[in-house]
Amino acid sequence: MSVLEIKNLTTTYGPVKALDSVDVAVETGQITAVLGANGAGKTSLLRTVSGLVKPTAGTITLDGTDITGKPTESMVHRGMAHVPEGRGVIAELTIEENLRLGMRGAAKRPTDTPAPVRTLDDAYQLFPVLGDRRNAQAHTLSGGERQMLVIARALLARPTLLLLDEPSLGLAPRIVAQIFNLVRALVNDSGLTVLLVEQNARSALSIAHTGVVLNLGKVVVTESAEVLQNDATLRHSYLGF
Amino acid sequence: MQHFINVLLNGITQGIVIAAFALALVLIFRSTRIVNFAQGSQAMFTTYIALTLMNNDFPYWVAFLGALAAGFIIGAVLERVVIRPLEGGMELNIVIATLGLYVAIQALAAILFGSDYKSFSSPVGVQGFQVGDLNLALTPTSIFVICTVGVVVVGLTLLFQKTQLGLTMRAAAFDGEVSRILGVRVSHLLTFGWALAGLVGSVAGILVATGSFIYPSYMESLIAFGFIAAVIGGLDSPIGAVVGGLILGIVNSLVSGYLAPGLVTIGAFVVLIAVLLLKPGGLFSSTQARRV
Amino acid sequence: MQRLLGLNLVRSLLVSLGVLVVGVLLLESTDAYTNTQLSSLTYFTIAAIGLTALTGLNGQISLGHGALMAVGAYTTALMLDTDSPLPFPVIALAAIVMTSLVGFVVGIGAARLHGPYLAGATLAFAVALPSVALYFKGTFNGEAGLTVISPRPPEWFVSFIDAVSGEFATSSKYVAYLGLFCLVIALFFALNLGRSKIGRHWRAVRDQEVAAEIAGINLGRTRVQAFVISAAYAGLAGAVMAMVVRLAAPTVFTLVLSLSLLTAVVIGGLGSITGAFIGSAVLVFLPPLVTDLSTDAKLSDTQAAQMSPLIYGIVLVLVMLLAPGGVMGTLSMAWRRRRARRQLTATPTKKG
Amino acid sequence: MWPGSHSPATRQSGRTRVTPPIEPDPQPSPSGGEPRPHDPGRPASRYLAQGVTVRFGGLVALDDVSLAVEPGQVHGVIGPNGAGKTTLFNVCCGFVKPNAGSLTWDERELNNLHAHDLAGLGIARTLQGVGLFPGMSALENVMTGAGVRSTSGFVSAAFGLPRARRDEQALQERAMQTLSDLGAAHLAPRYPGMLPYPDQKKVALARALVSEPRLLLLDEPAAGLSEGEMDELGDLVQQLTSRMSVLIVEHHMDLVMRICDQITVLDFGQVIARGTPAEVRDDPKVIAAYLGAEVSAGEEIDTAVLESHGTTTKGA
Amino acid sequence: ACGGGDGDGGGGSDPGITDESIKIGGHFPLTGVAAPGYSEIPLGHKAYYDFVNANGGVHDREIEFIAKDDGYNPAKTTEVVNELVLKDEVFAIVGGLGTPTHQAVTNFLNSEGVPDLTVSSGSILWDNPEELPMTFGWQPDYESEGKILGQYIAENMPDAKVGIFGQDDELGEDGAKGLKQYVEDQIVAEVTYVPGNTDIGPQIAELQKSGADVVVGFNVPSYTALSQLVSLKLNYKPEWLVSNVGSDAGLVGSLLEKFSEGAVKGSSPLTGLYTTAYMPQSTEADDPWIQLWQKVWDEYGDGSPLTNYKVYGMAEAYTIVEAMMKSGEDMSRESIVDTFEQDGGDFTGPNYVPFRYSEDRHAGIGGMKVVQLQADGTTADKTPVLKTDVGDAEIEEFTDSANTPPESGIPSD
Ligand SMILES: Nc1ncnc2c1ncn2[C@@H]1O[C@H](COP(=O)(O)OP(=O)(O)OP(=O)(O)O)[C@@H](O)[C@H]1O
Ligand SMILES: Nc1ncnc2c1ncn2[C@@H]1O[C@H](COP(=O)(O)OP(=O)(O)OP(=O)(O)O)[C@@H](O)[C@H]1O
Ligand SMILES: [Mg+2]
Ligand SMILES: [Mg+2]
Repeated sequence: MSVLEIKNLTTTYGPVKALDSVDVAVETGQITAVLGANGAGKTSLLRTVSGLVKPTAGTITLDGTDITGKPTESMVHRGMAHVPEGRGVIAELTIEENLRLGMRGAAKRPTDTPAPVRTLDDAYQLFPVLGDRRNAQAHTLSGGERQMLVIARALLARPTLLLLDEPSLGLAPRIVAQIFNLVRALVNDSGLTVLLVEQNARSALSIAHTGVVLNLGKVVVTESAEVLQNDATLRHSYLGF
Repeated sequence: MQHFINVLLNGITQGIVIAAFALALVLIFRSTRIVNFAQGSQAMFTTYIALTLMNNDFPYWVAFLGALAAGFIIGAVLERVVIRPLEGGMELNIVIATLGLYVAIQALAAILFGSDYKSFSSPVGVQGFQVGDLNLALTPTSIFVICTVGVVVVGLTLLFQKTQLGLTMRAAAFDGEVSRILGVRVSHLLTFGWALAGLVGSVAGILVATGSFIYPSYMESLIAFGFIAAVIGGLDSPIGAVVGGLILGIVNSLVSGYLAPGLVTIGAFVVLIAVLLLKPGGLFSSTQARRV
Repeated sequence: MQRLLGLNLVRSLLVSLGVLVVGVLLLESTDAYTNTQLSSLTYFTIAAIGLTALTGLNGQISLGHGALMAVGAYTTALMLDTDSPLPFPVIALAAIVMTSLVGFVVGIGAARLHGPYLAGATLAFAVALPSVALYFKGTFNGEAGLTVISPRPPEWFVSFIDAVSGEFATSSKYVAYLGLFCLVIALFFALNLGRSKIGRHWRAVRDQEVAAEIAGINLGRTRVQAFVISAAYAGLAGAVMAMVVRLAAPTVFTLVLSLSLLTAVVIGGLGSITGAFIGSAVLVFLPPLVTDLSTDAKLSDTQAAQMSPLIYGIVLVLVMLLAPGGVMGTLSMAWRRRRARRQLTATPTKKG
Repeated sequence: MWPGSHSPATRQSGRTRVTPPIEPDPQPSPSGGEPRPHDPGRPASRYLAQGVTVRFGGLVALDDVSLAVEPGQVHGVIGPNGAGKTTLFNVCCGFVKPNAGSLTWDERELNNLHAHDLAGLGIARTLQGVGLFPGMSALENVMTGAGVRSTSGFVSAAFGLPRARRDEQALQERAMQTLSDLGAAHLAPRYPGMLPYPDQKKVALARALVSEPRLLLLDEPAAGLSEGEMDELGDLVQQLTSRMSVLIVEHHMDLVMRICDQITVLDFGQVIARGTPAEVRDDPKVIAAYLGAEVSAGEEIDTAVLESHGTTTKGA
Repeated sequence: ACGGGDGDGGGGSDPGITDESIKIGGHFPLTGVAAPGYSEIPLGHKAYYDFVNANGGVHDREIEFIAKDDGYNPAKTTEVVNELVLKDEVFAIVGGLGTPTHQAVTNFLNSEGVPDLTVSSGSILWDNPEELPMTFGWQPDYESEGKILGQYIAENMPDAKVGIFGQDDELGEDGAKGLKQYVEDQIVAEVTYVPGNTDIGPQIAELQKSGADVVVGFNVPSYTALSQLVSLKLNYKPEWLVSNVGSDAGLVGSLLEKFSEGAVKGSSPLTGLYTTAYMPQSTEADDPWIQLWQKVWDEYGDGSPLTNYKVYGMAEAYTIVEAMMKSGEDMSRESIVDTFEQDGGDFTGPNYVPFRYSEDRHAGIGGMKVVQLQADGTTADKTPVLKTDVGDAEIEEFTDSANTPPESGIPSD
């Protein structure tokens, strides 16, 4: 069954069509990787799903409910968490305050959803540097440390659907691996569903179940990750490796 | 000795009123990152509402609460009708819009309530205390004013530092988009921020008026001083606003009492520049953001 | 020809001359009262151009330009207050230099400040400076201020006006012409600077200070430079204002003047010189217009007087709501949109 | 009154005090990397950072770090997040004043370096974001990068004198040339906000290159680029070495390993390894602190390795 | 009345005057900080002109009066006076209010040859026939008032320690200058306030510290109220003498009413305060002049109570109408100025002491009396009517009996 069904979705910025009749179905408990060149519309897709951008056409269904055009604020309570592109920390707040904001999302969620990151301590265990600096303002963090903060904050919301926009951006290879592992472990252990946007197609496909390739706002390929990884023609023409 | 004490006391009472007004400016700044020039006009208008209530034989306290309610509502309405559509555009545009409101509301008050002086009585008396031979420039009204501002500051500080609501308000002000992703109802909070500022502004308006008299432009001098105090305090922190207000009030009083009353505004300028040269973000600003 | 037009010098000269010609035509074709309004427009526009350079190009907010105008105006008043005053160009230059010096000092402080902190500091400057006139009564004559005897129109001017319109040149008219000349010169320099490397560096600092710094632009120095230039404009505007108002007094240079300048710059369209013209025109012509309309509508003088700020305030809010880019911003946006639409409709026909 | 620009000479005699050459400390000199053959067209300047220490409050972001960028080389700086790489960059270009340590360029010590002195010294840097000027066309953006080189001053600008015009024209031509060198000539009239991310990066790079620097500092230039674009970037950087040295911070190991001549590895603000890519890649300390097991196609991730390393905390 | 020298100055040739109408105007702060109080003065003018118009006008001409708002800002004064003179083409400017504001336009008015009559300010600047031949003051100058108050103190409170509380402009300065002529050695403190800054605590504290037991205030009414409030706060109870400008008993009293704790019920909070009067005040309901003003205001006012500001406006208007009447049917700008210079000294308005108008003086009312406010709100005379002038002019008793208003309420020609 698909948690998230995107049908015929079109999003425009003035004259620019960032998404053009996009259809994506995200299966429960799976990782769906959205790939594509720069400017393909990946970020726009995530932003439209979480309501930051209003689509011009199409529908988005979450758990059978139509959420098209619903306010972003309500998404957290529906079990969606979004890691935005480019380190969306609230720079003026402390690290702990950022995390506490993440926990608000969990407050209205059923407590029985399995989640490995439930408390601030869990988050600090995951990324110890955050614990060390918990009372520092987030703008003092390095680029990678901010990325960790954003990911931890999203997990604290105990989501059932996680939207990840380039989580590996600016992270050291070891941390990338750690995060990818963590995501996969979450999917396996607690039934989390993930919509993952990545530039690093190779790594993304290594943990994804399905790959969706966007080009100029259109879905050009929807295939299982295995097929995509193994089909050299597809890889070369769309993913450049 | 008596003179010094009285100049100081006078500075404190003046300062605390400036602080009350600066608090309202800080609240707006926290929620919208702009300076609301209409704040003084809003406060003036709600004070007229209070006066109208009092003239219709409502007791002071009812009028006070009435003005607070009116301030709250006016703040919310202005945010929804004027400020909201401008958000996301240039900050200067909002500033100019608040300048427009400042002028328009003042004119409206003159039309509705007349432009003559009206006295605004105090619930607790305006005669100074006497301690032995010492005549203190302190009246029951001053004490009432100081206590009221104290309550407001403590309340606001608790709200912002200790409550979830305060945290989400700050988050909404700093980064609307990220806050929305985290489930914060940003638009409601911004309206609430303006409403709360309107309420605090009304408090300032009434406190200035209490035991004195009002006319449509009676808050005018407070706009500049309130703004300067807020900047001295760092624009971001309620405590900063109070400290800024007190510093300004005391400096003004000392300059007036020991140098020349004509130098008051220059004194204020010098204090502000001195503070900003030491700390370009004001006294209570957090450290400068990392740039790269 | 193309090459000639490409030269900044030639382009700015043409525009400035155009404004001069239009200005003379306006002055000679309108009645004496409109003439005085036009002289107000000249000083207002000069100051607005200076402020639009500072705020529009360099991104610094100033709520203190009214006070800088005061420096220019007082300098002018003091220099005219002798039996044989120096010629106006010298006085204007002195006003510019004095104001630039003050602007330099303020600018050094301002260069470290940002947004609302800068606004607060300049606002404090605006309320503080008039007190200097109150304190040094001997020189500045306190609250009453210095009266300015407008210079007598020289012979050649009288005969020039006589030749143009066959009318007698009053000193008001002479002042209007002086204002116009100052405006044209101010415009000429503004056009050149805006299009030059200097203007580009100002915008760079406004847009992305870190990147500007890396590109070798000294942030502090550039900000001070912009502030000084802008102050020079305010000084010239103050000199003209002193002659138009015939007085330099603290009550002339209130905070309201500074705020009006900022308002003019924003409602005209931030960063645009044409916008500075339009915004100034709105501020000069709108209030009397509203008062007149209200009086025509049988309101009492007092009510009419109160209508003027009411309508003015509402207009400000409405302009911001309906035309957030100011007049010029909105026009150019509409034009760009129209062009884009035309391109969109043009493409299919090409294909077909 | 306000000279709008300065020749490099005035700039150096300005705020940056240039002291006579000092003998560089031999310690940080590279251990391996074969220096490229020296020919007259090649850059000859060496950038040295010695004993750089930076503290933020109680936190030691850099602890006695030294590094040498040899002429014409690409020098990589890698290390875990928060290791101090960006801070080191910021020291190198004057945004952060080190608590201790010295910088040497062109055999002269840079005292009290200010960021705006860089361009005059022949050093350019890109920002971790993109940092373009949104209110200017791409061409103007690039022209700004070379502004300090033009000599016409305030007066000629104010009067619109032909001299200023000539300068502007020359500048414009150079900016155009730099854009076309990067294959981005078509972007010239467009505004950054309307450009796709890789194009913005190109403009930013052109802005850095237009001043013809002899040292280029690149902070995470490949972030957000696809693999194909990353390859292009690598080629480009390698071409640049004929004209300048490059100091690069990057987390993409493929790129780093391919283009760097020398690599310095930071961890907790200290240099834990340095050498050629091959040396560094196999250094167990580097693997433990930074590389871990890289995720690659078809390969099962060795979670055990990761967990056993954990993420160590950092002394504050 | 005598016409201009040329004799051909027909009514039609000057701007603003036709066979049916005379257009006049003035500038007043109708909005802004100075509006409270002052904005009522043009209402008084208007009501009186309406009354005159309803009773046949001036030589069959209707008076059309335009009040323009200058917000007490000289830059705006210039604008609106330009508008009045150049666009509305008024015959004369009347009652222009404020020293810095009006100062901005005197040169213009004089060079344009526009009569600039009854300036609403007690500055001595308007008395300058050489350079400002068209400009005429109206109310007594502040210096003369200071002298009269000074003499009263010197004579009646010779041991008092005197403090001065003055506005930081010519009101405070000229007043103090006059005062010091008589009580220089009694003065123990002199403080000033800047209009707009309502924090006068330090100044009053300074007066208290100096031990002044008599304080003379040269200030506007709002600052009288403020100084009373601050004194109350400091338990400071000197004798107060306040210049006429600031002693509007009706206004100040109503402002203070609510704060006068423990005062005898119904008594004015200003009881005992000394001030001066140069014409009957609105509280003197029995005075024939006040009865006239009351009648005019009831008929042509806006229904609000009669205040001293409105009385002031009507009295100025009376002077204007009287001058117009006396200028005759073929009035011109030149002839009305002539009337002021020739007949101005004999104008028959409510002022106790005549105007000092003549060919070489353009100063207004030449004297006043010192009065004290009583508990019932009326005033008691403390001196006879005194006549004096600026500089070292003597203070003399003025014994001529006061004018009474004409039956019709309109001055005759
Ligand atoms: N706010 C915006 N206004 C106008 N155009 C936009 C905006 N955001 C994105 N676009 C345009 O929409 C298209 C899709 O952008 P999007 O950011 O979704 O791509 P992406 O696949 O996420 O790219 P990247 O890999 O660079 O993150 C691009 O052409 C981009 O320029
Ligand atoms: N202004 C500051 N105040 C406090 N701490 C700071 C400040 N700037 C940087 N730091 C800290 O110093 C350390 C080094 O930061 P730096 O940005 O140099 O790391 P980095 O190596 O660039 O990391 P990344 O790869 O994540 O970008 C980090 O722990 C960071 O949080
Ligand atoms: Mg993206
Ligand atoms: Mg970094």
